[in-house]
Amino acid sequence: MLDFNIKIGGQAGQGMQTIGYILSKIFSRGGYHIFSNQDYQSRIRGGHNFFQIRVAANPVFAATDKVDLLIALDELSIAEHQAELKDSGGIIYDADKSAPPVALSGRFNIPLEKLAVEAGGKKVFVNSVASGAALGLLGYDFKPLEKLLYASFSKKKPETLTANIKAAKAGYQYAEANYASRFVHKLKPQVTTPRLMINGNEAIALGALAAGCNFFAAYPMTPATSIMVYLAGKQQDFNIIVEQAEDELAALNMVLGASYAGARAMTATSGGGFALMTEALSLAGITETPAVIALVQRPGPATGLPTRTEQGDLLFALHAGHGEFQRIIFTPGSAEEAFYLTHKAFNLADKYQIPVLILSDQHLADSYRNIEPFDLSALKIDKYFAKEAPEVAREYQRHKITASGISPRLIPGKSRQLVVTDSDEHTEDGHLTEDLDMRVNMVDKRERKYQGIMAELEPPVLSGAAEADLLLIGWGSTCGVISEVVQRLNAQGRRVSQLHFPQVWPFPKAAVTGIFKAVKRKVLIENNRTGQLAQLLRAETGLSVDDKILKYDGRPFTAAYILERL
Amino acid sequence: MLDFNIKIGGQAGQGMQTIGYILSKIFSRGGYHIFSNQDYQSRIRGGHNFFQIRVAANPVFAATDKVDLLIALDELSIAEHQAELKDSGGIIYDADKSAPPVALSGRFNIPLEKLAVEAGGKKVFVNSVASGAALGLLGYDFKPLEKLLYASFSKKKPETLTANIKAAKAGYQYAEANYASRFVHKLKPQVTTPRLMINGNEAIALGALAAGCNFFAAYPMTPATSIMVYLAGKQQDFNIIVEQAEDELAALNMVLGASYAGARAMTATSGGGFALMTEALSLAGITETPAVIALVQRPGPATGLPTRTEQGDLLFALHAGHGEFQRIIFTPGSAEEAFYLTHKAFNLADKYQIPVLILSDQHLADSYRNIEPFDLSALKIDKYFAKEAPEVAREYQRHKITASGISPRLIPGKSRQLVVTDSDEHTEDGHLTEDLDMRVNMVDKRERKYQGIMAELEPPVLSGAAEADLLLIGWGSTCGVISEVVQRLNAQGRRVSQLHFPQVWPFPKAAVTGIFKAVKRKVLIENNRTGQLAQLLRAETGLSVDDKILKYDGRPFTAAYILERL
Amino acid sequence: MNQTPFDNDVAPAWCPGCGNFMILTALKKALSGLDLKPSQVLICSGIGQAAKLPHYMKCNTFNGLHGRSIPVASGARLVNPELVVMAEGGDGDIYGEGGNHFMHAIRKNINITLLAHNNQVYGLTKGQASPTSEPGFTTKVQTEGVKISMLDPLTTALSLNAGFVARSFSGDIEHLAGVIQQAIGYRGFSLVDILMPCVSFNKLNTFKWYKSRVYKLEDINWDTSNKPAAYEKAEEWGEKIPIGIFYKQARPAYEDLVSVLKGKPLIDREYSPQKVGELFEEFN
Amino acid sequence: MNQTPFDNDVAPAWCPGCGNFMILTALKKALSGLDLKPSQVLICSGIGQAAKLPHYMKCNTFNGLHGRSIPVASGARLVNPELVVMAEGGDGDIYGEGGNHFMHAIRKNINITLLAHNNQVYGLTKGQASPTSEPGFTTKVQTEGVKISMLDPLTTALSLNAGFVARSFSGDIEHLAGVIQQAIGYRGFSLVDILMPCVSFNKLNTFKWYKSRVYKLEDINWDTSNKPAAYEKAEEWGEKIPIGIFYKQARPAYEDLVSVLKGKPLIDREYSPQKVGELFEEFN
Ligand SMILES: Cc1ncc(C[n+]2csc(CCOP(=O)(O)OP(=O)(O)O)c2C)c(N)n1
Ligand SMILES: Cc1ncc(C[n+]2csc(CCOP(=O)(O)OP(=O)(O)O)c2C)c(N)n1
Ligand code: SF4
Ligand code: SF4
Ligand SMILES: [Mg+2]
Ligand SMILES: [Mg+2]
Repeated sequence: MLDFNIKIGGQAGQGMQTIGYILSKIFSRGGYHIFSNQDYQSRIRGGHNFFQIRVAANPVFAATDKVDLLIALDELSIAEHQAELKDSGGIIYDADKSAPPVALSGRFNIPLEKLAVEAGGKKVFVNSVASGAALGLLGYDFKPLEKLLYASFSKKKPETLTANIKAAKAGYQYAEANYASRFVHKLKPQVTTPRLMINGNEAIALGALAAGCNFFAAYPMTPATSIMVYLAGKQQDFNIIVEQAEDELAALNMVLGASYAGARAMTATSGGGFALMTEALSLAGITETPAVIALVQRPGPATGLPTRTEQGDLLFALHAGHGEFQRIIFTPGSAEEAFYLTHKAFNLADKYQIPVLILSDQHLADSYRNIEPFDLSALKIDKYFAKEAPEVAREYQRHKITASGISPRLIPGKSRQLVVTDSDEHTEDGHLTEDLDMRVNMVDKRERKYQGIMAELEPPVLSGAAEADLLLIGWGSTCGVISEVVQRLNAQGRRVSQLHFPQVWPFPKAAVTGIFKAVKRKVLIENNRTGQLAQLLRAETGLSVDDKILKYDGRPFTAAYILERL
Repeated sequence: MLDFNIKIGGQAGQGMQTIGYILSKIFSRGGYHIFSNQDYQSRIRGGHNFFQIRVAANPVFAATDKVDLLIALDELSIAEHQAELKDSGGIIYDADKSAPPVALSGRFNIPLEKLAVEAGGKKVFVNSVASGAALGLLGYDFKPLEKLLYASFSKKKPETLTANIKAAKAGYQYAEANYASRFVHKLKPQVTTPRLMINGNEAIALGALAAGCNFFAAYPMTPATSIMVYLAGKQQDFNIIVEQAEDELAALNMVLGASYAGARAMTATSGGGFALMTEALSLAGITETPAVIALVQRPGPATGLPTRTEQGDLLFALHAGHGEFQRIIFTPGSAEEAFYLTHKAFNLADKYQIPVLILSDQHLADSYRNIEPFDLSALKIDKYFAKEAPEVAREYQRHKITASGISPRLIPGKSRQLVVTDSDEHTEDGHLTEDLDMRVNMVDKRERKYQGIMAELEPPVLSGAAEADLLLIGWGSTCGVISEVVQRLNAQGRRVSQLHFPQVWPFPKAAVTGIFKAVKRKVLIENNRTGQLAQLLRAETGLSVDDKILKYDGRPFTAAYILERL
Repeated sequence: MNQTPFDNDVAPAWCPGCGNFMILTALKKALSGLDLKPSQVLICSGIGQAAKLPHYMKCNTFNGLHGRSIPVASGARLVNPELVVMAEGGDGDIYGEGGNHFMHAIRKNINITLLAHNNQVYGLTKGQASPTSEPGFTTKVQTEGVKISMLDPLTTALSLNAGFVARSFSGDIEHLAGVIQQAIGYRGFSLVDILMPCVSFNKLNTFKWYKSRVYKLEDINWDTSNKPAAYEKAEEWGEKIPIGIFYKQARPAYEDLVSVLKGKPLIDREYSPQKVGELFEEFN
Repeated sequence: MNQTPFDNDVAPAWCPGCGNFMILTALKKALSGLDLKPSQVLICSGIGQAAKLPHYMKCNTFNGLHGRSIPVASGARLVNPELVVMAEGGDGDIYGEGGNHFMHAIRKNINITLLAHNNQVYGLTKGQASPTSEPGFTTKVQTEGVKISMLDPLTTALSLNAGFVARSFSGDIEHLAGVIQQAIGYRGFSLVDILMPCVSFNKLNTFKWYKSRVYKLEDINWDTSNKPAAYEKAEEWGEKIPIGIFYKQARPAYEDLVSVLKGKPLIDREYSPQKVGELFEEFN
C-alpha cells in the first residue's frame, strides 16, 4: 500500500509552507490521502523549518519518521534530515547552494535558484521550481500544479503568474529529464470525489461559522491566530464581526458583552492569553454568559516554545478561574472532531449558559488532512432564548432558580423586560445580594446544570476490541498517531485498542470505568511532562494507568516513538 | 470552664470593629483566651455587620453559635441575632433606637446614643458607651478600657480622647448601676504574660518581615488588602518598599523584576486578582524567579461575596498558569502557621527559585486569636545566592543544569557576570533556544527541584490517636473549628482524630497513605462546594474519603454545624 | 425628587452624603429626559462603589469585573446597536485597573458613553489612592502621601483623539444630566468624568472643595472645537476647576466604518449551518 | 562596525533588512559611549521581534512576557538602583498589551528608559495592525484596513506628565544613539519611540517612507521645555515627521521622593528575623 513521505526543509521565508501546501493539494485532488504537518520557529526569516507530506492510499492520521523524498531548500536541511531518509529515498537539492549530501544513491541536484532566476528573475520562485521538480521526479502530471498556481496567483500581476508557472515547468522538466528514471517511486492522479484539505484551526473556524458565530474577538497569539485570520476573511459573507482587542482581558470581556447582548460569541488564544482570560472566565461562570473559547496549546511555561506543540494546559483549563463554576472542555482529535465539536460547543454554551472550551494544540492546528466534506445536513443552530412567554412576562428573572439549573435568557432591548446580571452573587433578578441562603441556592442551581450536561457527553471513543490486552489512551491531537500505532500492532497480531477522549470535562466516568474493567494493560499517551489526564482520571474514578508515554520536546508523537516505548 | 460569647451587631460605620477589637484586647490582656471574628458586607456605611468575641479559660480556635451577650447597635441586630442567645444571655440595646427584644429576661436597655451625646456631643461615641456598658455588665474593671482608649486616641485631639473616655465611663456606670445584678456572667482580669492578639493577615505580614521581605507590590483587594496596609506602615522601620500597582498584572511582574534583581519580594491578592496574575506565575516558573504570593480567598466566581470566606481556589492555585512548572502551596490553619509558613515560604522560594503560595482565606485573615509570641530565635533568612565562586567565575550560567535542579543565582550588577533569563525556553546561559533536547533537559531540571522540596514538606498534622474511629480532615482555616469538634467528640468518649494539611502541594502522599490505613471513617471538611481536597487526595493517592461536609454560604464553619452533620 | 421610569426600590449601599446619589439622580433624569425606556438602556459597570449604580435603577445591567466595563459595553454595542450602551465605574476601576481599555476604546470610537465617577480615591476598598488622587494625598498605603503625578483623564483622552470629552460634578445635577444627555447624543465614544465627593475616604476633595472650585465652561462661552485650547483648559486644576464639554469633534463612529456592521443588527440576522458548504470549494 | 563590549556572537533571528539591527547597533553604541559595562545594564523586554533584542548583546536580561516589560523593569530598578534599567519591546508589546503599564509608569516616573521599537505592526505574529498602525493599513485581520485612530505615544506621554519624550529612527544610528544616551541620562522615566521598518509586514511605512519624512528637531533649534508646542509637534505626522527630543522637564524621580528608597539600595540592607520582636508590643 502506498505510503510516501515528502519532507521540505528550509528557512523561514523560503516558502516551504507554499510548496507544502500546493503539493498536498495536488495529491489530495489526485485521490490520495494526505497528512501534512509543519515545524517552524518563532521567527519570520531564516532558521530552520520543515513541512512534511505523507501521501497514502489509505487514510493517514499522523506524520511518520522516515522520509522518501527530501526537498532541501538549504544546506542545513540536508544535515538535519538526511538521516531520516529511507534507503530508496532521494534528496532534491541545489548544488549551487549546498554541498551534496554524502553517500546516497538518490541525490538529485537541481539548480533551483538558477532555474527560478531564468524563469522570472526572482529567487522567490525557487519554491515553484522545487514543486515542479518533485512532481517531475515522481512522474506525476504537471497540469494540477499549473492549475493551482493559476488559482494562487490569479490576483497577482500577470507576470508573476507566468513566471511562476515557467519556473515550475522548468523544475518539472529538469527533474523528469535527468532523474525520473533513477527514482523508483511514482505517483499518478486517480479519479476522485472532492475532499476537504483542512487543518484543525480551519475546522474550528468553519465549526464556528456553522454554529452561527457572529462575534469573534481575540488578540493575536500563535498558534491560535489563524482562526481569527480565517474568520476575518469571512466577515461580510457570514455576518460576523472579527475584533482585534487591545489585550486578552478585553477579548474575553468583549465576547461576554456581545454574548450577553444576544450574539454567539467566541475567542481563541493560546496558554498565555488564556491565563489573562481566567478572571473573565469566572465572570462567564457567575453571570451565566455563554462563551466559546478555543485554547490552542503550545509548550509553556510562559513563552516556552511558541511555535511548537504540547498538551500542557488540560488541568489549567479545567480549574482556571477563581471560585467554582461549570464548564465543558472538548478535546478534538481530528479536523472532523474540531468542526463538529466547535459547532456543538456553541449550542451547549447557549443551552447551559456556560463557557465551553475547545482544547486544541499547535499540532492539530497546523496539520492538514484531506477529509470527507463535513455533513452539514443534521446541523442546527439551537438558540435557547426564552420567549417572552406568560411565565416571564410579569417580572423577568434572568437568574431564576430552576430544577435544570437553566434560567430563561432574554436579549436586552428586545422586549420591555430588563436583563440584569452581576459578577457578585445575585438574586434571581440579577441584583447583587449578600443573602447567604440565596448564595447557596444560586451555587446549587448553577451546579445542577451538570445533570443535563452529563446526559449529552461526548463519550470516550473506544476503537478495537473491548477485551484488549493493551489499551492506548489519549485525548486531543494524539488521536491520529495512536490510531496508527494500534493499527500497526493489530496488524502484527496483537490485541490492542484505543481510547480517545474528545471531551475531558465533565469527565465521562461511568464509560471509562466500564472500559477499564475489560482491558489488561492501560497505557496513557500525552504530549506533556506530568501526565495530566492520568491525574484527572484518578481524581474522578480512582483508576490508574499502568504506564505513561510522555513527550514534551515540543514535537508531536510519531508512531515509531510510541512503538519503541511500548 | 469559662466560654463566653459576645456578639456586637450593627451597621457598617457604627464602629463594631472598634468595640470588638477593644473588648478583645481587654480580655486578652486580662488573661483570657479569645477568638474574635467578623462578618461584614461589601459597603462602607449601613447594612448589617457583626463582630463576635469568644472569651474562654482555655485556648479557643473558632467561633461558636450561641451568644451570651449581644450588643445591638441597631434594631436589625436584635432581629438577626436574638435567636442565637442562650437562656442565660442578655442583650444590650438602646430603646431610643430599637423596639425592645421580645420575651427575654436579659434585656438591658441602655441609652447608648443619649449617653454618647451627653459625653461628647457626638453619636460616633456610641461604640465607647457600648464597650463601657459591656464591661459594667460583666463587672469587669474599667481601667483596661480607659488605658486602651488612651492608646487609641492619643494621636487625636485631646477633646476627642476625653469625650470617649467619658462616654465609656457613662456606659459602664449605667450598666453597672442598673443591670449588673441581673446578669449572671462575670469576668475578672487575671494576671498574665503578654500575648499577641493577631489575625491571619497580620501574621502573614509579620512572617514576611521576619523573612526579610523588602519588596511588596499589590493592588488592593479584600480580604488581602490589610497585608499591604500593615506592611505600608513599616516601610521605613523595616526597609521594605510597598508599591500599589496599577493592576495585578503589574503587581506580580514588579515582584518578579524585584526578585530577579535581588530582593525578597511578595504580593497578596484574592481570587480575581490572582486570576490576573496567572500568566506571570507561569513566568516565575520558567525564569525560576522566587516569589511569595498570598492568595487570601473569598467566595467566587468573579466578584462573588467579596467580604466573605470560602476555600474555593485550591485547585485553581495548584494548576494556575499555562504549562507545567513547580510551586509550593502552604495552607496555614492558624496565625501561628501563617507566620511560620510565610517565613518559610521566602526561604523555600529563594532556595528552589520557584513561586510559593500562601493560600489563606477571609476567615483566617480577619479572625483574631491571642497567642504566645512567635519564637523568633530559630528563624533565619536563608538567601541562596551563589558566590561568584571559581566554578561560576568563568562563564556564569543562570540556568545551569544541575542534579538538584537548582541553578546558581547571582544578583545582576553585583559582579561582572551577566544574569540572563527568559520566558522562552532557554539554554543554560538564559538565552532563548528552540533546541528540543535542551528543552527536555530544562523541563527535567526544573522538575527535579521537587526531590529537594519533598524532603522538606510540612507534613499533615495528625492530632489524636492514629487508630481513630473517625478522622476529620481539613486544610487551611478550618483547622481551629475541626480541633474543637474533635475535642468535643473525644470528651464524649469517641475516638476521633484530626488531620490538618498546612501544605497541600507537593502533596504529602506517603504520610497520608500511612495515616489513612489506620483509621476507620474519614470525613473531609471544606469551605467549598466541590470538595477540592478530596479531588486532590484521590488524584495523588487513589484514596477516597467516606464523607464530606461542605459549606459554601460564605461563612466559616462552627463546631455545631459540623457536629450536626457527622 | 421627581419620579422617573428608571426608579427602582433598591436602597443604595452607599454612605449617606456620598456623591453617587446625585449621579444616580442625574443619570435617571438625563435618560428620562431623552424619553428613553429602561429596556432601551444597557449599563455595563465594573466593581467599586460607583459601579454598583445600575443596581439602583431600572435598566439592563451587566455588572462585570473591576476594570472591565468598557470591553463588555463595546462587545454588547457592536452586536446590539439598538441599545443605548454605557460603561460606568469609579476612577480606580476605569483609569486604574481598566486603563488599557480606556486608552484603546477612545481610539476605537465605538458609540458608547463612559461615566467615570471620579472621587479621586478607592472607595470600596477603603481609601487607597487612585490614579486621580492628588499628590500628597495620604492614605494607609500611601503613608507619606501620593508621590505620583495625578492622572488627568481629559488630557489623556484628548491625546487619544477622543471625540467627546467632558467633565461634570455630582453637586450640580442639572449640569451633569445635561452633559450626560449630550454624551449619549454624541455618535461615538463619549467620556464624562464626574467629580464627586467620597465622604468616607476623601477628606481633601470634599463636596465643599469641589463646589467652591467648579465653574461652567458654558458660562465662559467655551469653544468646544479648539483642541489646543482644550488641552490647556483640561490642565486647569486648582483654585478653579472647569466643568462642561471641553472638546467635541465629528469623528465617524467605529460601527459606521466597518462594512459588516452596517445595516441590520448582527443579532437580528439569519444564520444557517448549511451555508458553510459554500466554503468547501476553497478547501478542495 | 565598531566593536563594543556589548557585542555577543548570537545571530539575530530577524529578517535581513529589519530595522531592529540598526537599533541594536545604536543601543550598543550608546551604552559603550556612556562607558557602561554590560554588567551595569539591565534590559527587561517583552515578547515580539523587538523584544528579542537583549539576546543579541551582552547585558543583564529579563526577557519576560508580552506587554509586561515595564513593571519588571520598575521592580528591578526600585530595589537595585545601581543598575541602568531599560524596558524594551515593540509597539504592540508596549502600547497595546502593555498600555496600562505605559500609562501609569509615566505618571510614576521611576528612573527607567523605555525603548519602543515602533514598526507600526505586529511583526512576530505576522502582520496584524498595532495601535500605531495607520488608518487604512490593510492586513489579514484588518481586511478593510485599520478603522481606528492611530495612537501617538508621544502625545499620550505628554498628557501623562512625562518628563522625557523623544522619538528617533532606526535609519539614523547616530541620532538614535544620541537620544538613547540622553534618555539614560535623564533621571526619571524616559520614553524613546523608535520608528523602524518591518520589511516583512509593513509595506506602507518602509525605510524609504520614514527616511524621506523624518527631520531632526535639533535642526530647527527646538525648545524642549515648551509643552503646548510639544503637543503640537507630536501631532505632526505626514509629509514630515520630526524626530528628536520633543519635551523634557525636571521632575523628581519616584525614588527621590519615597523615604525608604533614599540611601543604600534595598538589596544591600541588613535584615533580621528577630527585629520583628519589636512589633510584638503592638499586638498585646
Ligand atoms: C481584579 C480586582 N482587583 C481588585 C479588586 C478590589 N476592588 C474592588 S473596588 C476597587 C477600587 C474601587 O475604587 P474605584 O474604582 O475608584 O471605585 P469607588 O469605590 O471609589 O467608587 C478595588 C481595588 C477587584 N474587585 N478586582
Ligand atoms: C499574552 C500574549 N498574547 C499574545 C502573544 C503573541 N504575541 C507575541 S509577539 C506579539 C506582537 C508583536 O508585535 P510587537 O510588539 O509590535 O513586536 P514586533 O514583533 O513588531 O517587534 C504578539 C501578539 C503573547 N506572546 N502573549
Ligand atoms: S466610601 Fe465613599 S464613594 Fe463609597 S459610598 Fe461611601 S462616600 Fe461613596
Ligand atoms: S517581521 Fe518585521 S520586525 Fe520582525 S524581524 Fe522581520 S522585518 Fe523585523
Ligand atoms: Mg473612586
Ligand atoms: Mg511592532
